[in-house]
Amino acid sequence: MEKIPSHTKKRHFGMVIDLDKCTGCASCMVACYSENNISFRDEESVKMLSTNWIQVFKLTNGKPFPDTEVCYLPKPCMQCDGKHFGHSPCVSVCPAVATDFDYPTGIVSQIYTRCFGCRYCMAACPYHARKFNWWDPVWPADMEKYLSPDVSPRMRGVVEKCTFCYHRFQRARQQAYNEGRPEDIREDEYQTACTQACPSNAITFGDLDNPDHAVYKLKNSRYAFRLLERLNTNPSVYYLSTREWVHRAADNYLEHEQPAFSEEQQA
Amino acid sequence: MSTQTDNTSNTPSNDPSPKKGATGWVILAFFIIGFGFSLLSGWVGFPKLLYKEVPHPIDFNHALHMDLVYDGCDSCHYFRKDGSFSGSPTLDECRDCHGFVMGINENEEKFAEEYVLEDKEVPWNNYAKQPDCVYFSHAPHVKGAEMDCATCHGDIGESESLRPYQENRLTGYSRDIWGWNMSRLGEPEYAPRMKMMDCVNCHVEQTDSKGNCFQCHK
Amino acid sequence: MTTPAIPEGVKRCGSRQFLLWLGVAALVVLWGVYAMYRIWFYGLNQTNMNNAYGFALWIWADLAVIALGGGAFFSGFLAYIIGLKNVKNIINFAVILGVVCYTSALLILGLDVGQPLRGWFIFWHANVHSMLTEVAFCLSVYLGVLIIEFIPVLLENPKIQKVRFFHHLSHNMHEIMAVFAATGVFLSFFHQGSLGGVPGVLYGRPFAFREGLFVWPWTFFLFTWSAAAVGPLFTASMCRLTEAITRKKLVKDDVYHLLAKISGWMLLTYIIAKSIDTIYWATVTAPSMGFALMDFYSNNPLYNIWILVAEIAVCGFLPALILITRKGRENKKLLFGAAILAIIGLLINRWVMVLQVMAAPLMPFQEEWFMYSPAWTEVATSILPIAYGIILISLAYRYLPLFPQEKELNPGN
Amino acid sequence: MFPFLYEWHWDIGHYLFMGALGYASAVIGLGLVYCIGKSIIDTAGEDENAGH
Amino acid sequence: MKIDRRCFLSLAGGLVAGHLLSPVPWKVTDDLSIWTQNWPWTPVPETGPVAWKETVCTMCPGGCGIKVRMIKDRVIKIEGSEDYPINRGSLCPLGYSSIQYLYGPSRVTSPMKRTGERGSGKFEPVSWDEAISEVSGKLDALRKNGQSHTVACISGSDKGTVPLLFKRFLEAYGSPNFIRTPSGQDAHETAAYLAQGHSDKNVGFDLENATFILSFGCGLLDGGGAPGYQFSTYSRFDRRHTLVQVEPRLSNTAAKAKKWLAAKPGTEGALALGLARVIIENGLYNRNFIENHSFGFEDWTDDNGAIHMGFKRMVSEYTPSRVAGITGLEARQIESLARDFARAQKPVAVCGYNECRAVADIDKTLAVHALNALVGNINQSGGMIVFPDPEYTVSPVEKDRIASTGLTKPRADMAGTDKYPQSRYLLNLLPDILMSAKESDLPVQALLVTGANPVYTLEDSTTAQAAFAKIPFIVSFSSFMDETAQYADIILPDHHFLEGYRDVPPPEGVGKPITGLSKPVVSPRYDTRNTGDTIIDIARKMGGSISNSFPWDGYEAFLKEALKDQYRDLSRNGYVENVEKPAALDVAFATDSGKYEFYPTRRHTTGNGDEAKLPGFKETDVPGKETSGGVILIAYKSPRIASGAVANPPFMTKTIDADMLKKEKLFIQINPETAGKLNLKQGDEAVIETSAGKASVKVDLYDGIMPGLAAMPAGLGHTAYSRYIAGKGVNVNALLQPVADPTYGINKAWGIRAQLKKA
Repeated sequence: MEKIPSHTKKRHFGMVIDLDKCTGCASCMVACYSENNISFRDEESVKMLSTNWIQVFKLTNGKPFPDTEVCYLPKPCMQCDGKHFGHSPCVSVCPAVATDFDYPTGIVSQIYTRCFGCRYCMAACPYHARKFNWWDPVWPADMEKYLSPDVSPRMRGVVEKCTFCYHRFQRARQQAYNEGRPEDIREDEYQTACTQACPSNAITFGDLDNPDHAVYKLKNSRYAFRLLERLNTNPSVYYLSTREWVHRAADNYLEHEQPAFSEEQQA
Repeated sequence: MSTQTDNTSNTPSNDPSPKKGATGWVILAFFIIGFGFSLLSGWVGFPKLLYKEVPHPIDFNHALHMDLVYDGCDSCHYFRKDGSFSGSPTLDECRDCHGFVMGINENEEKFAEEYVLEDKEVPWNNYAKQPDCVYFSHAPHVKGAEMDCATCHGDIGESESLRPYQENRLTGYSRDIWGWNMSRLGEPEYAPRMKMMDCVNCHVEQTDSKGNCFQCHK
Repeated sequence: MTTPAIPEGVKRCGSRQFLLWLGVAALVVLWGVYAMYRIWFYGLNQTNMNNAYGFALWIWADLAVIALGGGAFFSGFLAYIIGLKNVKNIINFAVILGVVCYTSALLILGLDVGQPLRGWFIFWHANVHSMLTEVAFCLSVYLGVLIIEFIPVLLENPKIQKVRFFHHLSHNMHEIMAVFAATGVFLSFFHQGSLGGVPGVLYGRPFAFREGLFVWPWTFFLFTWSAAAVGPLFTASMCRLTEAITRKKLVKDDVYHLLAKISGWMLLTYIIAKSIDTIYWATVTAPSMGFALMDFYSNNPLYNIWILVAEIAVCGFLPALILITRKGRENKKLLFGAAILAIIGLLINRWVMVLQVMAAPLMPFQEEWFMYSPAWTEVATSILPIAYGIILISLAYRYLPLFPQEKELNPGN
Repeated sequence: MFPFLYEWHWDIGHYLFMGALGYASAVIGLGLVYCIGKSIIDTAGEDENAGH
Repeated sequence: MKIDRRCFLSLAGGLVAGHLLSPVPWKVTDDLSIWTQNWPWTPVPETGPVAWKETVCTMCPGGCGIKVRMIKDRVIKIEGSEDYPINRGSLCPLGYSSIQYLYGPSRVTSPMKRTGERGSGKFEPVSWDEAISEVSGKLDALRKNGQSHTVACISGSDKGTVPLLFKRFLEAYGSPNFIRTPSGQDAHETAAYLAQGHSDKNVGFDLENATFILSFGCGLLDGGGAPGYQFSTYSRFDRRHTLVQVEPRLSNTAAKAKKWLAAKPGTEGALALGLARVIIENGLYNRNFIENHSFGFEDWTDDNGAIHMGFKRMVSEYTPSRVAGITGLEARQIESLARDFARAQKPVAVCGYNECRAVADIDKTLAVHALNALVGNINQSGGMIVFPDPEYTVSPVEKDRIASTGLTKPRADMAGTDKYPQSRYLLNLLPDILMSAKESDLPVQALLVTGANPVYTLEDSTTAQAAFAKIPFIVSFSSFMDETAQYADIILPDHHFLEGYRDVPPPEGVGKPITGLSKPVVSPRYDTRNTGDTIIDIARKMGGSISNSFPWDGYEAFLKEALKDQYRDLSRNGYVENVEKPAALDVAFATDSGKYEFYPTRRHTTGNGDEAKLPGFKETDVPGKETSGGVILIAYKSPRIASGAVANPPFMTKTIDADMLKKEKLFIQINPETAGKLNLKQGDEAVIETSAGKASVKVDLYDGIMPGLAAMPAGLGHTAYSRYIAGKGVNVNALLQPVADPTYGINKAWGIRAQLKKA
C-alpha cells in the first residue's frame, strides 16, 4: 500500500519492561510529565481524572502476611497492532482519523488538533491508556517556561496518550539527515523518556523486528508476556517476570485455565 | 376574495393589484441583488475583515545582504549541529555585523537604534510560520531531498523589500499559509501555499505517500 | 376574514391554558439551556464523566432516544412501503416524535464532544471504518429525511396552506413520500445498526464485543431489530399519553392493536435472537478472552446480574408474549403495560451496552468496578429533550392536523 | 469525505460507504428538487389557469 | 413596480445563495476550528538552540549528577548524568521534578518581612539592604547584651561550604549553637566514634561493589538516603547479587529484595546479634580481622585486672531460637541468613542511615557495624567505609572577647553537656527545652534556619511549632515558602540550585568520597541571593572581628579559597573524588587500642558494667500508653513522596497512588487482620490518635504490613508552599513523639502507640 513513504525505513518499536526490576519509584512517570508537557492540577488524587501517559500500578499476590509479594507494573500506551496489523482497538474507531497506526514505526499516533473529543477511542482502549483533557491546561506562576517545544501542549477537550516519545524519534531522524545518513538511526539514539529515566534499568526500548536490538531477544524470553493478550490487541509492550502469579495477574483466565507460563513451569 | 382575483386577472403584468404583488422579474431582480451583494461582500469585503496587515518591524533588504555575505541563505539561516534549523537570525547574530549605527539607510538606523541599542529581539514576521501542532524539519527537505530554499519560500532571498504580511484574525496564521487568493486557485507567485494538503500533494509526488500523521504533527 | 391557525373541525384548549403548559416545559428547557451554557463555556469538567467513563449518561441518552425514535422509521416502513393504510393514522405523530428524538440526539452529541467547533471533522475527515462516522452520517441525513417527512404535515396548517406554493409543495411531497420513506428506512436501518456496532466492535471490551456477520457485529442487527420492535410501541404509548392529557380519543384502537401485534412478533423474534446472542457470547466469545459470565456482573446493585434477567425475561419475553396474544393486545392495561415494559427493556439494553461496558474492570489486578453518577448538568441536558419534545408536540398537536381520525372520533366539536 | 482530502483512500470501504451515502443523498436531493420544481410549475400553472 | 413580501423573501434567498457561493461560511467554519486548535490561552513553547548543561542536584542530600536540557535560557528537562560516579544515570522523581521548583509558585521571590502572625504566611517584600540590616541589627543587639550564645543556627547538613560559613559566623559571633537536623548519620557517627574512635568522619557503605546487602530496614529503594546511588547500584544487580531486607512492612525495597524478613520492629539489633552468634559459632568470621585488628572480641582484662566480657561471650546468649522468639522470625531463617551473609563474596550489613526518620538506636547500630567487622569488610571494597570530610583551607576565625565568652557557654540543645557528652547535635531535644524555659530566659533568642524545615520535619511537630513560635527572632534562608519560612520574621531567599554555585559534599551513607559542584545553568529568576553571599554580607555588616573573619568578596571567592586545588577539577568535571583511599586497617582506628573495638571502651554509660557498654539487645520503650485495641503507628518512606526539608513538587504528588491519598485524605495502612479486630474496612474513614496529636485518615488494608502496626507515609500534610502542595494528607510527624536515648539524647523511638477508631 501507499502507507509508507518510499524513503522511509520500516520499523516496529516496542518496549520490554522487566517487572522483577521495577521498584515502583515513579521516575518514569515524572520524566514523562516533564518530557511531554503533561499538565497537572492541584487535585490529582482522583486517578480517572488525572493525566498520565505512563502509570505504575501495584499488584499483590493476595497472600497474607508475611507471604505477601508486591509487583510494580508500569503501563504506558501499549501501541497495539490489533487483530490484523494496524487495526488497533482505538484507531479503527476514531471517526475523524485523529489517531492512526503509524506504519513506519508501529506507533499509534494521536493528533490533538484533529481530535474533537468524542472519546470513542477511550471506550475502545482496554488499558485506560488514553486520557481526556477535561480542563484547560494551566501552568501556575511562570511554569510555562519549562514547557518543551517538541511536544504541543494540548487544549481542553481532546484525548491524549503516550506516543513513545515520537518527537525523540524525529529528533534522532533529523540529526541523521543532518549528518548525511538518512533513516540510519542507532538503537541508543532513539529511546523514550521513561526508558531513559528508569533508575533501575527495568525498561528496554527498541525495534522489535530488528535482531540487533535488545528488545528483539527479550521479547522472546520465556518470561515475557503482554497485558490482556487474550483480547487480541497485540500490544507492542512486553513484560518480563519470573513470578507465576504476575503472569496470571496480567490477563484473565477461567477457573480451569492457566497462563502458558505456569503450564511450562509445571511441565 | 374571488372578485379580487377576477379584477386583476386580465392585466396580470401591467397593473399588478396590491394583493397580487410583484411580478416574477422584480422578484428575480431582488434575488440577483441579494446574490450579488453576498458574493461581493464575501469575496471582496470578507478577506479585508478576516485578515489584518501586520507591519514589518524592519523592511529587510535580502538582496542587499546577499551581496555582502559569503554563503548565500546559509549565512544567516543555517543548520545547527543537531540538525535543527535556526530560522530568523537572533539579535546576537545580527550584531556580528551591526554593532553600531552604520548609517547606510533608514532601516539600518532604525534597526540599530530600536533593537541593537535597546537589546531587544526583532519580532520578525514569518510568512511560513506553521502552528504549534506542525512538526517541520528542514533537514530532510534541504539535506535529504536537496530542495532549494526558493522551492518553498519563493524568491524572498532576492527581494529588496519585504512584501506585505497579513495575519488571520481568527487563527493567527500568516495569510501565506492559506494563500492570498481566497479560492485557492492558481499558483501564487510569491511561494507555494502551505496548508496541510499542499505539503501532502508534494509528498505524494516525491515519495509516493501522503505520509503519516506523526510525520508532520506533534 | 382571518384564517384560523388551528385546523378546522378540531377543538383545542384556550390559549392561556396552553401558554401555561408551554411555560412549565419552557422552564425545564431553560434549566437545560443553562447547563448547556456551563458545558460549552467551561468544558466537560462540568460533568461527572472521567477517563473510565468516556461514554456515559449522554451516550446512553443518545442511544435511547434514537432507538425510541425508531418508531418513525418503522412506522414509515409499514405505512409507505408495506402499505399498511391503518398505520398512516399515526404516522404524522410518529414523524414528529422522530424529529424530536433525532434533533435531541444531535444536540446531545454536540454537547458530548470536547471540541464542538470541530465537530464537523466527523464528516469532513471521516474515517469510514468507524461506526461513529456511520452513525453521524446516517443520523444527520436521516434527520433530514424526517424533516422532509414532517414538512408536508407542517404545511397542512391552515394558514400555511393559504400560500398556494406551499399547498402544492405539501401535495407533491405527499405524492412521493414513499421514496423519501424508503430512503429513510435504508438510512435508519444502517444507523440503528451502527449504534449497535459502536459497542459491538470494541474487541478490547469483552463485555460489549460481539462477533460479526460480514463487517458488522451481531449487535448491529440486534439494535436495528430492537428499535424496529420497540419504536412503534413507544409511538403508540406516547400517542396514548397524548390522548390521556388531551382527554380525547385521537387514534382508533385497531391502530394500536395492529402496531402492538407487529411489535409483539418483532419483539419476540428479537428477544429470541438476543438470547441466542447472549448465550453465544457468554459461552464462546467471552470465555475465549478469559471471562466467565459472572465476571461481568458485579456485587454492586447497579451492575448486578438482575440487569440481564430484567432485560431479557421481564422486559423482553413477558411483553412479547402479552403482545402476540389477542387477549393481551385488546386489554388496554395489558397492552400499554407490555409496551412500557418493552420500552424499559430497550432502555436497559442501551444502558448496559454503554455504561456497564465502562464499569466492568478488565485488568485482573484491578478489582474495583468503576462507578459513576451523572452531574446535574448531564441530567438537565438529558431531560431537556423531554421538555423540548413536549413543547414541539404540543405546538404540532395544536396547529397541525396530526391525527386524521380525530375529527371522526370526536364529533360535535 | 472527499477524494482530495488526506484521509481518502480509493478502497472498497470508501466505495461502499460513500457510495451508499451518496446514493441516499442523491435520492433525497433529487426528490426535493422534484417536489419544489413541480410545486413552482403547479403554482405558476394555477395563476395561468386563473387567468382564463 | 410593486414590492411585497415575496421580494424580500427573494432578496433573502439571493443573500443566502450568494453567501453559500462566497468563502464566508466555509472559511469561517474552518478558521473557527483552527482557532480552537490555537487557543490563545494554550501556551506555545518557544523553540531555539538546545544546550545540555551538567550540574549536581541538591534537592536532597543524595548529590546526583544531572544534565539539564536548555532551550535558550529556559530549563526544559532534567535527566540523570551517566558520567556522574554517584548515580551513573539514575535519578529519582524528585530530581526530575525539581524544575517545578525553579519555576514554581512556591518560590520566595524576594527578601520578605513578616507582617502577619507567626505561621500565617503574611509577608511584605523588602529590599536586601533593609533585610540584612534588620538581621545584623538584631544580632548585634543580642551580642551587645551578652547574649550571643542565644543565637542558634539549624542547618540540614554540617558538611560543605555553606554550613561551614554558618559555623564560622557563629564562631566569630560567639555562639556554640550550630545544630544539624537529626539524621540516621547521628547513630553511625556515634558508632564509628565508639568502635573506631573517629569523632567526625563519614560512614558510608560501598553498596555498588557489594554482592550481598543485608539491610536492617533501610529504604534503599524507597527514596531514602542517596536514592540515585542506591537505585543505580540496584540497576546493576544480576544473579550474583543478593539483597535481604529486614522490615516489618513490605516496602518497595522489601518487594525487590530476594528475601524479605519481617522481624518485629525494634528487634533488628537482636537479629544482628543472632546472626553474629551463628557466624562465630560456625567459624565463618574473618580471622585475620578479628585477630589482628579488633579488640574486645574475646573476654579481656583491664589494667586493674578486672575481667570483662567480650563480644563473643555476649552474643553466645543470642541463640537462633531465642532470637527467633524476640524477632518473630524462624530460627532456621536466621541460621541460613547468617551463613549466606558470611559466605558471600562481599557482604555488607546496613542500617538506619536512610530511613525516613532518624531512628538512632546506638546498640543496634553497633551490632550492625560489628556484623561488618566480623566479616572483615571495614574499609574494603564492597564494605563499610569510614572516610574524612573534604578538607577546607580557610584562615582561622578572629574571635573577640564576646565571641570567646559566648563559645564557652553550654549548647542550647544540651549536646556535649554533661548529660550527653558524646553527642554533637540534639535538635530533637530543643522543642521541649524551649517549651519549658521561661520567656525571659529563653536559651534561643534568635534562630537562623538554612537547608532545613524543622517546623515540619521534627517529630511531634505541633510542639516544635509552639516552641519555635516562642523564639523572638527567626531568619529563614529558604528558597521556598516552607513551614519554617512561614514562622520566620525575615526570609532571605536562597537561589534554586540551578541558579547558583554550591559545593555538594559526599552524600551520607555513600561509600565513596565524591564532592560535587552545583553550577548555575540559568541566571536567577527572582530577587534571590546565594545564602553564602548573604551570610558574608551579614557578617560584613556587623563589623569588627566578625567582619574581619569574612574577608571575601562573596561566596564564589570563598568557595574557591576553601576548595583550593580541588576547585579547578570541580568546575571542570563537576565532581572530584577524594584522592585519599580508605585507610588501611593498621592505621584505620583511632581508638585507645588502635583496633576496632567490639567492646566500646569509651562508651558513655549511666550504669557500669559490661552489659551497658556492649551492644546487647535492649527493648526500646514505645512511647504512648498501651491500650487494648491499640496499634503502633510507624512512618514509612515512599519514593513518590519527598519527606525531607523540601516538599513534594506537583509532579510527584501526581504520582501518588489512589490508595495513599484521596482528595485531602491520607490512607493509613493496616493489615486486614488488624482491621478485623478494629472493625474497619477498606476505605473507611478513621481517626488516629496518639499522645502527640490526632488526625482523620482513611483505611487501606495491606497484607504486606505486620498485624498490630499502622503505617503512614512521611512527607504529606504540608501547610505551606502552594496550593499544589499544601492541604494534602497528614504530617505523620505531628503524630509521632521522640524518645531520647538516656546517654546520647538522640531519638530512638521507631513508632508510637496509637488508637485507631472508625470515624
